[in-house]
Amino acid sequence: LLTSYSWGETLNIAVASNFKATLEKIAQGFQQSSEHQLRIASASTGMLYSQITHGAHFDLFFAADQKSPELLEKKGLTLPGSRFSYAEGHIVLLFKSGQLNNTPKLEDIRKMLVAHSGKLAIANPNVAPYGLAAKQFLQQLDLWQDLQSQLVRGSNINQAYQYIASGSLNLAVVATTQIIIRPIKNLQSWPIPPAMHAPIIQQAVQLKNSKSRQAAKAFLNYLNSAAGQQIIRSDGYGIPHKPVRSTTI
Amino acid sequence: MSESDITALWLTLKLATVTSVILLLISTPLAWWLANTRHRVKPLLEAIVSLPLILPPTVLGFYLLIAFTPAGAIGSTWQTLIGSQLAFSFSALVIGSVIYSLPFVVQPIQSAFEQLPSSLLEAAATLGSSPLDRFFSVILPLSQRSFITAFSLGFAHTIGEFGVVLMIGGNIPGETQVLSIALYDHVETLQYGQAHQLAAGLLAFSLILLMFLYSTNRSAKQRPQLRWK
Amino acid sequence: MSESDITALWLTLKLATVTSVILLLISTPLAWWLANTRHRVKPLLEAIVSLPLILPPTVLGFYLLIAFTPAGAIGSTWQTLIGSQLAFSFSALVIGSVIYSLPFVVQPIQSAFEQLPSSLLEAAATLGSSPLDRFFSVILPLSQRSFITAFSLGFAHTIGEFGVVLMIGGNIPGETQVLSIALYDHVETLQYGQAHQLAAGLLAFSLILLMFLYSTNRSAKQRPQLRWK
Amino acid sequence: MGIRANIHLKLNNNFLLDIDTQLPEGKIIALYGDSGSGKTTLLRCLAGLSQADGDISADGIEWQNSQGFFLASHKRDIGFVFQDGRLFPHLSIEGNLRYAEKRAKRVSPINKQQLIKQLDLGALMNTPVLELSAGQQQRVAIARTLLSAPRWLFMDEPLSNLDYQSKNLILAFLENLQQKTKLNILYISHDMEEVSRIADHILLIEQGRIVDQGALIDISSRLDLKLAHQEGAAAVVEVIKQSYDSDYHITKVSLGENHSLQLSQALPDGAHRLRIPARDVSIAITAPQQSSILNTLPAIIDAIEHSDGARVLLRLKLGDQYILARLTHKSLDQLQLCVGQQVYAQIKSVALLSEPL
Amino acid sequence: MGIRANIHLKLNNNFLLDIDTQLPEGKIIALYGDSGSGKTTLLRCLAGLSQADGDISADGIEWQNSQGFFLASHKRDIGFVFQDGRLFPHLSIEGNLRYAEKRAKRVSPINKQQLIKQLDLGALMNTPVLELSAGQQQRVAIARTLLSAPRWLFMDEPLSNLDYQSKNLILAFLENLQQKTKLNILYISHDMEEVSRIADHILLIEQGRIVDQGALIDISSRLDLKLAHQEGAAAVVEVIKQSYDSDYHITKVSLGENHSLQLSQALPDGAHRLRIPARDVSIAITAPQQSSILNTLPAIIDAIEHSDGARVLLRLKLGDQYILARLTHKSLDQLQLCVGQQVYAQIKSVALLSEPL
Ligand SMILES: Nc1ncnc2c1ncn2[C@@H]1O[C@H](COP(=O)(O)OP(=O)(O)OP(=O)(O)O)[C@@H](O)[C@H]1O
Ligand SMILES: Nc1ncnc2c1ncn2[C@@H]1O[C@H](COP(=O)(O)OP(=O)(O)OP(=O)(O)O)[C@@H](O)[C@H]1O
Ligand SMILES: [Mg+2]
Ligand SMILES: [Mg+2]
Repeated sequence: LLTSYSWGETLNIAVASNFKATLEKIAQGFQQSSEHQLRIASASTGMLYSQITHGAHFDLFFAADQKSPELLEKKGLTLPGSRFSYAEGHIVLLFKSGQLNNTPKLEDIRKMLVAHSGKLAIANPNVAPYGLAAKQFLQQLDLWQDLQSQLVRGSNINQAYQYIASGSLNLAVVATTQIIIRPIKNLQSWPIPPAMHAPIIQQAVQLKNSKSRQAAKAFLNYLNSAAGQQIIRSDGYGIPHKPVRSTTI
Repeated sequence: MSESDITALWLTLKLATVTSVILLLISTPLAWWLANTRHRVKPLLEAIVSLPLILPPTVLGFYLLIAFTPAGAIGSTWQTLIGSQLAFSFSALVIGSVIYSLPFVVQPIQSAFEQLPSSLLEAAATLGSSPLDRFFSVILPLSQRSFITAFSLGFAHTIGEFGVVLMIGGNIPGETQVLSIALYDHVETLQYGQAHQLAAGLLAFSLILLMFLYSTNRSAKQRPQLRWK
Repeated sequence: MSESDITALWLTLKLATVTSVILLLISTPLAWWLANTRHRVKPLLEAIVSLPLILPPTVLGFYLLIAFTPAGAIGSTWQTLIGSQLAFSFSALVIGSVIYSLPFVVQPIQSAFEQLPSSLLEAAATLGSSPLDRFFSVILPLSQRSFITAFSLGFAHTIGEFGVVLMIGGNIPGETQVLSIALYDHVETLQYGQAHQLAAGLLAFSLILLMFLYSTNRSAKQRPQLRWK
Repeated sequence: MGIRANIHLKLNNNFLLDIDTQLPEGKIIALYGDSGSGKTTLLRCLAGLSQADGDISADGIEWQNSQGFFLASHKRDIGFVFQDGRLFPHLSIEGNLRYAEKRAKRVSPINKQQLIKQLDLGALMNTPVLELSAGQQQRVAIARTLLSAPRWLFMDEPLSNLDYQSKNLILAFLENLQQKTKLNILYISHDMEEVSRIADHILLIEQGRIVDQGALIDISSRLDLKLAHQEGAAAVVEVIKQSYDSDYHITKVSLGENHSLQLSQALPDGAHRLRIPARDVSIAITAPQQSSILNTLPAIIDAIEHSDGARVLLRLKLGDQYILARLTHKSLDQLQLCVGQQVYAQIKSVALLSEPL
Repeated sequence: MGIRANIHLKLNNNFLLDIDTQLPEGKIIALYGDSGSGKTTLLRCLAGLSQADGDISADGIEWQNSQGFFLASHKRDIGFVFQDGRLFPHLSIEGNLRYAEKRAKRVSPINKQQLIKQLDLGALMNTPVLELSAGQQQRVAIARTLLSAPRWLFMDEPLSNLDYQSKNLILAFLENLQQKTKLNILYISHDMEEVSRIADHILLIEQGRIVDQGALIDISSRLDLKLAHQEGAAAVVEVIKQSYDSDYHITKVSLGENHSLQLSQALPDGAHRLRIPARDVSIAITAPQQSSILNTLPAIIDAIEHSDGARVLLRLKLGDQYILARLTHKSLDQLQLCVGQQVYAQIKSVALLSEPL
């Protein structure tokens, strides 16, 4: 026991709440084959960013956006070259089932949105990348202005999901991963074509003051392995085209 | 401050004012009953009043949201009576804030009522003063200080609260986007400069308001002070 | 309840207890001073005590975090004295919770002190009772009810608080992940079933605790009750 | 018709209030009894402040009955001067008085300015209540209650903290007011002088029960009651004014047919009540001469009772009225006094003070 | 050495306390004055409850001085019986008494059980304070203060709500205690009878100032002071016991060389103090016979003063002491009394009660 203890390291991972469930699955798989310990802390990307810039000791940071890892990199808080895109978010439109056929066309969707008189939940485009994507989708349909008064904005994509999950409204743009992890009854989903919005790239970095470099390397290797990629994909994320190589050391 | 911040400021003031006034109206009879009852159920009720504090605001907000949906207990009644949806409306914010801040308003008033000398109420009654008259002519002036405390705590807590409000309001500009959400957004999007400005403004404004409230209050009783050494 | 939830429960109880006790220790002299001073600065101080309420918890947490970093005012002092980092430690949670819940503890105690009949303190003094003795033998028993209120509000508020705690504590299991964060986490990660369970458990536990607190309290004064009709 | 009360209230294991009484109307009624005998409790029950079981009605109006009807305090036509002042601390003196005026039960028969003058409150009107001395508080409390113009005025030791002179002024004011308005006053006092000066009727209370009650004139000379044996014991008699000597300010009054007394006081025409303290009456076998004692009346010894070690109490019959005299045993023996004997009662005229009847 | 105080305190625009006095040691000192004259305020300043400017020292120990030194109340060797009871509502009676005992300034000279019995508190020991009658509260407050065993005992109308009998018992207890322990008592009362019964020394207060002070014996017979003109006025004299008649329970005492009096009371040997109310003294030109008045003493009229309309006040010299007599103007003229005249003072023996000297 002593040997394994001296051998293993504890890896502190900060993860944006929307990716936490997926990351935990990966962690489970990783720990089965590794002596390293993982400690996963989740919060909103903005909060984690604040914590990191104010001295929180994390080894890896899985953000829900591209911006915060970039900023950290600029500030020189990351291991040079460690930033990479680990997942691409997809969004779906959720609506009450029975309104449209099983494979509706875009025109049907647009008509339905025009006819909709209730609220529509999205993540706050000013705050959340998923919200921005939803906004771009609605702009593409030229409905963004018309729907203004009907928009309910969650501070993140999870809150947008909670709005519709609570039954308070029956139209929302949420992340694909959410309806995979936790489907909602009586709702039909329509995957929004990735072409209708800028890609939602979620990036990760390794932090400069990370002490558990062995473990970080091992974990990132597992994440980028076929098994890891499989988990990410099955939870509804895409794998970005050119994943940056895990580490440079 | 941006224009949307100003809209949010007005909305916040409106929410805090309406909420505090409603809180006073609800809490006064409730506190009176709690202060005077000897019913066995009293500790239970006192505990229930404090319960909203126990849940994290967003979680409380989530449950309130479920109750406020047209299918929920409160939401369906509301829809029948008022005809519009409760969730994501200003009314929902008010209800949520009232529930969340209730303990801070009930408690000071209740303890003022409990410490009210019944001898003065008896004197008023023998002078022909009816219960309602007594309330306004004796109870209220003697509990003035605690009402001010209750109002300020309720007001301040409503301004700062954001979890509940965010959840049940849905951050709709001009309707449910209050200042605390705007401030939160600034922090979330790493716009620290704007956040600092807004926070400083909010604090300064609140400080002045609270100071005004507290100084309308009678100064410390002109009672003889014992020397402490 | 999962194992990590149980860890979180213990941590929460520890945090709430430590915080409430520290709050009582700080608030009692502060409330005494506020209740007795006629200094012009009093309304300002009262307003300042209420200020933590005005900022949304996460925003307050953000500013506390800045102060707690090794570069910040409090953080650097702490590092010099204690030798370890303040931010993201249990101590940071305690300090944050104390600041955040201060108004709810100071106010009831202050108003109890203000309503304390000075005549009884005078009587005690002429019987040879020193100030400290008076505090324990007269003031404390007569303000018992308000101390209980103050303690319960502080305790409950610390349990439910999560914005401040999440920001300055950082959701570290076993060290700073308290129950409210765990609950928030469950909701955020869409584990609603677990969230419901945890919320129900938390509510039931708190209800029992609060009821116990409130019923140790003396029952409503055995004073003659005026008939109201 | 007065107050009719049949009530009981168990306050604790040692004390039960158990009252069944009919109080006369338009009188000043004194409640007299030891500390803890239940005087305050009785007034509180009548006022509706404590809830006793049983019936109370006043002037035919039901205040409560045993079927559960209970008229709240503020609907009873009462005023209450409490043993402690109970002034409203958030109001000035003026504010306290105005509080009562606004809620007055009828147009007040009292001139407010005169009341303020009589109670010497003029200089205090804007003083905060908390700055008043105990006596000042008591006077304000009396004024406040009077201004609410009740039909039934309950007063619980209203003058206990006042000096002799203030007491006198207030008693005179009350007597006057009561005479003019036929107000009903229930008055608790421990001071027998105060009681026998102001009261028409007296209620003796012991351990929650009324042990006796009646006109002061009857009760005051009854040797079987504790009252007559107390230090300040005095008999009360009725007299009619005859003449006034303006040189000496001496009034001559007749007591029954054959007796007349001289009082050091001017009096209006008509019937009056005199209080004759037992200690002020001495006995002579022969009519004395050349003494400063102006009043020497033939009387018949009606009863002789031991009072304490050295002293005896005599009840003397003057016409159809009675007075008391307290002597030493030694005098009794020296003068060889016995029941039925004809003697001279010497009464120091200076001690006589009349009350309006 | 007693208390030495030179203090002033402006409470409001109408009232200034301005005291410069030296109080004797080991005495019962009465504070006497109208309502609002500043009695309570003076005691509060002495007790350190109100902060006056100036110096106070007691038995040579400084309590405060004008250089800013101020000894807090709890460090002064005092006890205070307040005008209102001020019992601790969170404690039972027993608890209130124990509170004082625990903090007693010295080993108490009082037997607690006896005190409880004397004040008739036995049955009340476990009663909650809020359930006591006003008089019961006052008695508990007295007991509590006595058990804290102070050297200086301040009492603010401690007996105002008590019946005659309780009053008597407590006064006797206090006198006794004071005699045994040489306790200093400052005693406020409006009741002149109480004052002249218990006090050795008297302080007359008017509008915040001491208008006169001195031994009760001197002050009580001074015609220039308001005291002698009040209704209950009485002179106090010193007497020495001579003999006791056990048949009649009559004690013979001498007043100066040539005068003796008979009291309806047993007395121990030695010197005593007698209170002779002015209203109990009548005047005769010749020695009267066959009267129940046992005491007839030759006296010389020292002064005659008008009291009010009908009455005059006489100061009579008996040996080297003085007593007062109140007569009507009419008697004065009828008997043609004038200053310097030799007359007979008749004193009803029943009225005489002695106090320990
Ligand atoms: N609220 C109460 N609860 C229980 N017992 C009470 C209460 N109030 C009074 N008592 C008891 O009832 C008895 C009568 O009290 P009450 O106040 O009527 O006496 P009182 O005649 O007014 O005496 P005092 O002259 O001392 O004021 C006392 O023995 C007292 O202890
Ligand atoms: N706290 C105070 N502030 C201002 N004035 C006061 C205060 N307390 C008393 N006074 C005033 O001081 C004067 C003296 O009051 P004090 O209580 O000493 O009178 P007292 O002689 O005890 O009268 P009483 O016999 O009525 O109790 C009064 O005129 C009163 O109004
Ligand atoms: Mg009473
Ligand atoms: Mg006084």
